[in-house]
Order: sequence, then structure tokens, then C-alpha cells
Amino acid sequence: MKPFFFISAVISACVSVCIVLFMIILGLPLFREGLFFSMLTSPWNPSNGVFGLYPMIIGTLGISSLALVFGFPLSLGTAALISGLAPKPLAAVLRKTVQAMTGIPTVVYGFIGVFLLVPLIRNLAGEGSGMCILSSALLLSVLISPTMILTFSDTFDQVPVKTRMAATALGATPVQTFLWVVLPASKKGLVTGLILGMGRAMGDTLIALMISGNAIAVPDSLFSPARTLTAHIALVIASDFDSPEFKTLFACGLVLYGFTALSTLAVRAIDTVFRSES
Amino acid sequence: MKTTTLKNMALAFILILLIPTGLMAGSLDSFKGEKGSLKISGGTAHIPVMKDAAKRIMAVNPDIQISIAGGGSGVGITQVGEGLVDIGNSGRKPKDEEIAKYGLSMVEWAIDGVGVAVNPANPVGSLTKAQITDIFSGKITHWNQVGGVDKAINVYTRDEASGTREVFGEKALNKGPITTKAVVVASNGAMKSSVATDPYAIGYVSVGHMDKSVKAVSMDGVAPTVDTVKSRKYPIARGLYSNTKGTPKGLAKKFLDYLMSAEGQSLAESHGFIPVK
Amino acid sequence: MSRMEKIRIDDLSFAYGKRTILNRVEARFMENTITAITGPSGQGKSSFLMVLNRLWETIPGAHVTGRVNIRFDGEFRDIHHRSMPLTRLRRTVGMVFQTPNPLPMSVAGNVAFPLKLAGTGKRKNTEERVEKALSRVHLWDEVKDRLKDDARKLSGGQQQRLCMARALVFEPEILLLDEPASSLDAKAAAGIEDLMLELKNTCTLIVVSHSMDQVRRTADRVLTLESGELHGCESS
Amino acid sequence: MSRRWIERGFTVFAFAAAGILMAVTMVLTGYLVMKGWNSLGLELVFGTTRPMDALCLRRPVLDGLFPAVAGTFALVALSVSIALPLGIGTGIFMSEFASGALKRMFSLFYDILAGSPSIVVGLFGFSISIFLHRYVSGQLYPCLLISALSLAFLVLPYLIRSTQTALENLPPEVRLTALALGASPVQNLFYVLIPRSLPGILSGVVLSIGRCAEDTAVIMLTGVAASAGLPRSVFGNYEALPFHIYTVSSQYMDSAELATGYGASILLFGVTSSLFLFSFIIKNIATARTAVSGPGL
Repeated sequence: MKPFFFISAVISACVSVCIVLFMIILGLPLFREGLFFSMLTSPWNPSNGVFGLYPMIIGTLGISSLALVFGFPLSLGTAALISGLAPKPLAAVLRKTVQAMTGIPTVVYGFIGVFLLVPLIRNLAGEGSGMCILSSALLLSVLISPTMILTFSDTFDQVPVKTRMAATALGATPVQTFLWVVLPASKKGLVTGLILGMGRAMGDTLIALMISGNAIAVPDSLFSPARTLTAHIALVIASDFDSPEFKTLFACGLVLYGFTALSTLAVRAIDTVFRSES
Repeated sequence: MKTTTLKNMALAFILILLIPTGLMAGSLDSFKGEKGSLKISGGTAHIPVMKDAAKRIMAVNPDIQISIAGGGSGVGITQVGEGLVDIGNSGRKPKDEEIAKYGLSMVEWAIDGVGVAVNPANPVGSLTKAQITDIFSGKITHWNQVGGVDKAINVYTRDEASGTREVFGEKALNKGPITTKAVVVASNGAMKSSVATDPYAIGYVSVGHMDKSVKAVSMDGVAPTVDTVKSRKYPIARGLYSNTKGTPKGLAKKFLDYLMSAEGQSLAESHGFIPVK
Repeated sequence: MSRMEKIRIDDLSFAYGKRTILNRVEARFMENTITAITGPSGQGKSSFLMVLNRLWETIPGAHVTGRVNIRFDGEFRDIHHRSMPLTRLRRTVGMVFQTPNPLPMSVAGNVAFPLKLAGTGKRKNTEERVEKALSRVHLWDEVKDRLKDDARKLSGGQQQRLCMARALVFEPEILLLDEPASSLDAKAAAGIEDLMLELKNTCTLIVVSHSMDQVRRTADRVLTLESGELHGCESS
Repeated sequence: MSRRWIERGFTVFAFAAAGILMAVTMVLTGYLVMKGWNSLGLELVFGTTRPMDALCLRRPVLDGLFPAVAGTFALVALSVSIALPLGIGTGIFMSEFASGALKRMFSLFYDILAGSPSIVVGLFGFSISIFLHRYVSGQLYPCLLISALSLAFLVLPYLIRSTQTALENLPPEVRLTALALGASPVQNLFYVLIPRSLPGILSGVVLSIGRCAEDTAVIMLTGVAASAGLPRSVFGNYEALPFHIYTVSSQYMDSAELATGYGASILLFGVTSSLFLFSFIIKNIATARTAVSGPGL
């Protein structure tokens, strides 16, 4: 039996390696021509033969960091309620709701966004189409919150009962126990949750594709439309197999893959650092 | 102007009801006894006609599976060229080098126009060609510069694979640039629904897709309608092509024959396109 | 010696889910005495202690009826009454657990934690009180150079004395000890016993203990908790 | 005291945060339900075709969601059956046999796979199909099989991780009992360890089903079509619910078509949310079973 398990493990590992290899091999012509790095800093203008990804990189980073700015406080507060601040029944209801929220398909968020959020933002801004960085960041923050909340509250729950009990016996209220005992002991989980949330936001395609407007200009305000790397792949995929546009897709893929691999490594590094500390 | 959507729907509905009873003889008969799948992709202006044709064929003969995807004209041409689909649609004539490279054979089954569209709430209903060029290039930024309200213009455009974009860019904008701040949408359908919901939008859309939800803008005094395109008064017109690699064979041939049949042509007409026969 | 009553317990029942742990218990505890509570394990001795500082409220499924009165400033007050501030109760009734449970912070931070909660004290004042509390448990000399270290790095005996210091920093009038020496070696345990005898001068102590030797050496009175009932007998 | 204010402020903040999040969720789902409620019904799925005729494939459904529902169903079934043996096998290997540098390396690979955006996995599936089309057979192109494979890659890490964690969290006594009675390691695995960790493994499976059903980015690159009828073969195109929602959102022709978008959203939302919740419930049962119970304080 052992060989079977070993072979499955090798195949699974190969899948992961193959994805990078494919991307590198198919993007290789760009490296060979030394185009890859100049692509990272130039605009997208196919009609003039310029196939840069700079606007998409800025779009991806802008939208996902903004989503984090909205999502982090929401998640921290909700997770605090779930793990100690709220009365038990309320905490249970909150936890179930958040768990069910992880199941809302991103395309459904996008669908609702198109018909509810976009007109709202358009009226609010008084200009622009409503398809913009702000709309997609707001929606993304709701998408990534459950991931962060569950990570946070798992970490909070790891603080042993006897530690919480010690604080309570000394007269600490639930909020005091949370702020002065649980929170300081959960730094690792907070950072991990943040990175996971960022990864989820950067990796999402549908919300950006459906409501960020996909313009190829570098966004200059919250109400500017922008295109993310993921949406760019979805929009251009359909094109020519031999064209330079098509090759840049793999550069796009590599950049995205690089971002996510980096965050995975970061999470693991944090894990090791904190483990050696305690 | 085209007939109302409601009438079309009623017509389509009646036709679908009639098909299984066998009253609908004629060109659909050729699909009897056929089996297999037919893959179609590309131009998004074509999709409503393709969908209707596929529905009728599949209703007569459930053994045939016809799949329809969008992507844009560029996609249609390359995908059929690479052999990924059986029929690749394009809203422009394939370029000579594309025809040579892939050995394409094409069928032009309808004529369509590309018109500028704004939201029905927009008072602006007529623009000059120069104004249109300046709006899309980003030189004119507010509606009050062209007689509208004091609001910024939201420009909508299509991605680079779009045949509609290519035709519009060539014949309306004289190959002038389109502002990079324009919102990019992926199909004619998406262009129509975006302009229909955004009161300050401007976009360009296949004349066949125009309906009451958007307002067609006259260019130099000529409104983009089926009649003006037909009479060549409205200059931005293009053929709707369905391309195959080599001469069409089997199901693909029967499908294209169906499009060119009287029934296929009336289908095109009912969707607001100008039949070629 | 005329000692006064400190705690009065009347008709106290404690249920955990459907299981009754204390059944209509009556008890009195005198000031400046050590009362030992013994009995088979799993009979609810820890639960009994948790009633006295209302820590039972944090246990899901726990249910308490009856009256617990504690004398504050010469006046008996029902600790479960709405007018009883929980923080004041828990500051007055200190508790040390079976296994040492230092908070995940520095040695000084642990002792100063109750002061931080109360929001009282200037920095200077805090340092003084930390030193005083640590001195009372004879830990000051051992840790005065390691105040900034993580408390979890101390030895088991040191940790338990740290927990006592932490409970003493607000000078509680009652101290609840749940088998305070059970996880310690003989020498450390002896240190804890000496400490208990010293604390008797300022506190009312209630100690859950399994060790008959320890009980004999320290307790003024021994109560046995069995089948939900508390049986008493005066000793020495 | 400023600390007092921090404490008070934080309580207010936490309730506000949860309140906002819940309110937003209520508004989003409420809006969806309100707009789509009327379109729900057998007609949404089967159109004008009689349900029995459609289910027995006697007559095609031309104006309902049936082809999309069937496509999503086929996709989920196919990709989970590809990913299941691979994921569980890998999970067992990682927990029972792997150690040292090999284990660390493999788990790094799986973590990176878990973090890969679905569009990147889709791009991978797409490039594979182009590769196969060019160099293996002209009959191969983006299709149901390629989508299912790519989705299988996407959910593989969930299956691996849930299997591995479920096995590793078993208490040591459970591991040793059967061995002490003379069971071989493989017998121990199949008679004791796997049955005992089944809830944990199952929760991973349910989660994977949910992910497969909701993912749009992968399939839009690997063979889904706006209109394709029922899936006939794994080498053909197909329709899927999430892609239908995406297309309707951008290019609905009329309000009737838009209504099917709302209907499809409610359908998909209902299915995936219950799957995810179900997965968490199974997981809770699993942890409750392994945890020490009773009032031990």
C-alpha cells in the first residue's frame, strides 16, 4: 500500500511544480528577450507593441491592500466577539454565520455588486461609472473577512482556558482579558490571517473582473477603474496563441504565482520564528 | 428601428413550439440523422443569432450538441485557425494574413452597423464625428462640452480582441486612440447593459444589439439604424462572418447552409441584422 | 481568641448540566483561619472554590442556587446580588490554581496585571507593590534580576509562588488555594505551606488538599466534600 | 484613565465591526433573495420542458438552467473523483509515512499549490490543453475533462490537508491499541486510523465539492461555454452555473434573462453555503470526538 500513497504524494507535488514550470517555459521567450523586467514597469498598449503589466500590478496591489484596510478591522472585531467578548449564544450565531459566509461564491458577490454596489458608488461619487477600485475593494473585504475571522478566532481560542481563567480570577472583564492577555499572545495568528486575506484578495478574479472596470490606465483615485492581473488573464486569455499578448499572460501568471508563493513562504517563516521564540 | 424585443420573443417561442410537431419543415431537415458536436466561438455580436439557430437545431435533433462561446472576433479567428473550434465568428473580415496563415474560408451571412450609444436619460442624441473622436480619445471629458449636463463622461470600450472595436476604431475614430481610462467590457451584450445602467456612459455597440434600453446617437446627423446601414447612409458598417478552417465540412457546413437559408436569414433579420440574401 | 465570621454559605447547590455537585450545602468560615477541604477527586472541590469568587459563571452549563455572603467592611453582602461589583469581589477573593498558570507576559507584568486591570497606580507605585508582593512569597530575591523575563521560563515552584504574589498584590481578604502544592516537589511544597501560615495573619484561607500531611500541618479545620455534601470537623 | 477608554472603545468597536459585517451580509443576501425569489421554481431549471422529460433526457431544455445545473454537477463529480484518491492518498502518506526533509519539501509544495490563485490554475489547465492539442491530438481542446482536472488540482491541497490533520490529531492511544493486538501497520490504518479520522477527511471532501461548484475563474479558461446544452462527453464543452451568472451579469438581453441570473445565484449560493456549513459541522463533530469531554478543570 505504501507505494500507492507515495506515488499520490509525488503526483500532487508534481502538479505544484508543473504549474510554475509551465509558466516559466511558456514565458521563457520574454526572459530570453529580456522583456520580463521591463514589462513590470511599462504600460499596456498592444496597438503600439507595448505589453507592460505595470497598471495591472498597481491595480492588484491597490485593490487588495484597500480590501485589507476595510477587512482587517471588521475581521478583528468580529473575531473578538466570537472568541470571548460576546455572550455564548451570540458568539455561536456569529460563528455559524461567518462559516456560511465562506461559502458565498465569489461570482455571486460580483453579481450582486454589479446591480447593487456599482450604482450606489456611482451616485455617491457623483462621477465615474461606479466600476472602480473602491467598489471592488469594498466587496473583496466582505469576501476575505470570513477567512481572516476564522484564522483570528482559531488563534484566539488557542490561548489556554487556564490562562483566561487566571485573568478572570484576578478580576479581569472579558474585554480586559481579550485586550491584555489574548490579543498580545496572538500576534502570529494576526499576521498569518492578514497574509491569508491578502492572498485571497490578490487571487480573486471574478469580483475584479466584474466590477473594477478593467481600464488599462494606472488608477489615480479611489473612483478610478482599474484592471487586476487576474482580470487581465481572464480578458486576454481569449486572444492569439502566438501573439505577444498571449505570452504576457504567462508573465502575469508568474507575477501572481510569485506574490502567492511569497506569502506562503512568509506564513511559514512566521511559524518558525514564533515557534522558536516560545 | 428594429421590431420590439417582445415580438421577437413571441416569434421565437412560437417557432420553438412548432418545431417538435414537425410542421417546421425545410432547411432544418438536413440535420436529421446527424450526430456529434459543433463548437462555435468568437464574435459577440453573432451570439444571439447563433444561440437561436442552435436551439432550433438541437430541438429537432437532440443528438447534436452545439456549444457557443464568446471571446471576440480575434479569438474566433485564431481559435478556428488553431482547430480549437469548428466555426470562428468575426465581426470584421479576417485579415489577408490571417486567411493565408490558417487557410480560412469565410461566410458572410449578415451586415451589421456599429453605433454610438448613450443612456436613454442623456439629452445628447447627436454628435459629430470629430466630437466622437475627441470623446473616445479623452479630449472631451464632460457632457456639457457637447450640449449635455455638467457631468464627466464615462467612456466604455471593448478589449483588443473585439471586431466591433476594430471596425469602430477604423471607421469612426480614424484609428485614433481610445483613452486608457475607459472601462473595458467583454462583449456587445455587456456594452449594451453597461450603457443602459450608467446615465453618463458612452459606448459603441452592434446596431443589431441596440434596443430601447440604450439611446442610439446620430453621427453627423445620421442615426445608426437597420435602414441607414442598409442604405449605406450610415458609414460604420461591417459584415458578420463565420469562418472555418478550409472549406466547411459536415455539421459546420450544414450549420452555415442553415444560416444562409431563408429561415437563417430571417433569423438574422429578426435580431436586427441585415440579411445578405 | 474572638474570631469573626467571614463567609456564610446557606443552602448552596451547584449543578453541572444534570449532575449535582453540591447539594444544599451550609458552611461558615472564620477570619484568619485555614480551612482544608478534602475528599475523593471529581467530587467538586474546585467547583466549590469557584463559587466563592463567581468564577463558575465562566463555565458553560454550570448552575448555582443558594446564598453566599461575605463580610466586606463589617457588613455581610450576598456575592450573587446585583449590587455586588464583580471586580471588587474578585479583588477581595484571590485564587491560586492547581497548576501554575502564569499569563503569557513578563514576571513583573504578571504581578502588575491586576493593577493594570484596575487602572490604578503610577509607575513608581506599581514597582513598589510588585516588589512587596514578590517579597511576601519569598520570590523577590530569586527573580529581581529577571523581572523582564517571560514568566513561563521560571521553575514550577517559582511559577506557583508568582501566581500567589499575583493574587496577593491587591491584598485580598480571602485566598482560595486549589491544591497549590500538588504539582511541586517536596521542598517547594514546604515553602508554600510556610507561606500559607504567614498569610493566615491577614487572610481567610480555604485550601483544597489531598495531602493529609499538609492538612495536618496547616489547617485549623478540615471539611470533607463527598456526594455533594460538606462534612465538617474541627481539628487542632 | 486612558486604558479604561481603550477597553470601552474596543467593545464598541467590536460590536460595530460585527454589526457592519452582518448588516452587509444581510443586505447582500436579502437583495439577492428579494430580486430572485419570484424566479425560483421548477420553471427556472426546466423552462417549458416537463421536468421528467428533461431528467430522462427525452427532450432538451432550451430555456432553463438545466444544462448549467447538469454541467456543474458533472464537473463536480468528475473533479472530486479525480482529486479524492490522490488527495487522500497524499494525506495518508504525509501523516503516516513521510518524515524529515521530504515531508517539509512536500508540504511546502502543497502549501504553495493551496495559495495559487484559481485563475493561475486555470491558465495552467488552458496551456496544457493547447499543448495536447498541438502535440498529441487535434481532437483535444479545452473541455469538461480539462476543467475537471484543473479543478481537481485546485482542491487537492484541501483534501491533503484535511486528511493529514485528521490523522495526525488522533490521540496516541488510538494508534497503539491495534498495533499492540498484533495488527500490521496497514491493517491499523484501514481498520482503526482511517475510520477514526473519517469526519475530518469528510469535511475536507465536502469543502472541495463546494469549491468545485463555485469556482468560475478556472472553468472560464478551460472549456465552459455560454451555451452548450447538456454535457455529452468529457471531451466536449459544457455550461455551468457560476459561468451562467457571470455572463448574465454583463450581457443579459432582457429582464427575463436577468431573472435567471438572480435565480442561478440563489441556487448556487444555497448549495455552496450549505456545503460549507455542513463541512464545518462535520469538523466540529470530529474535534468534539477527539477532545477530552467533561468538566475537567
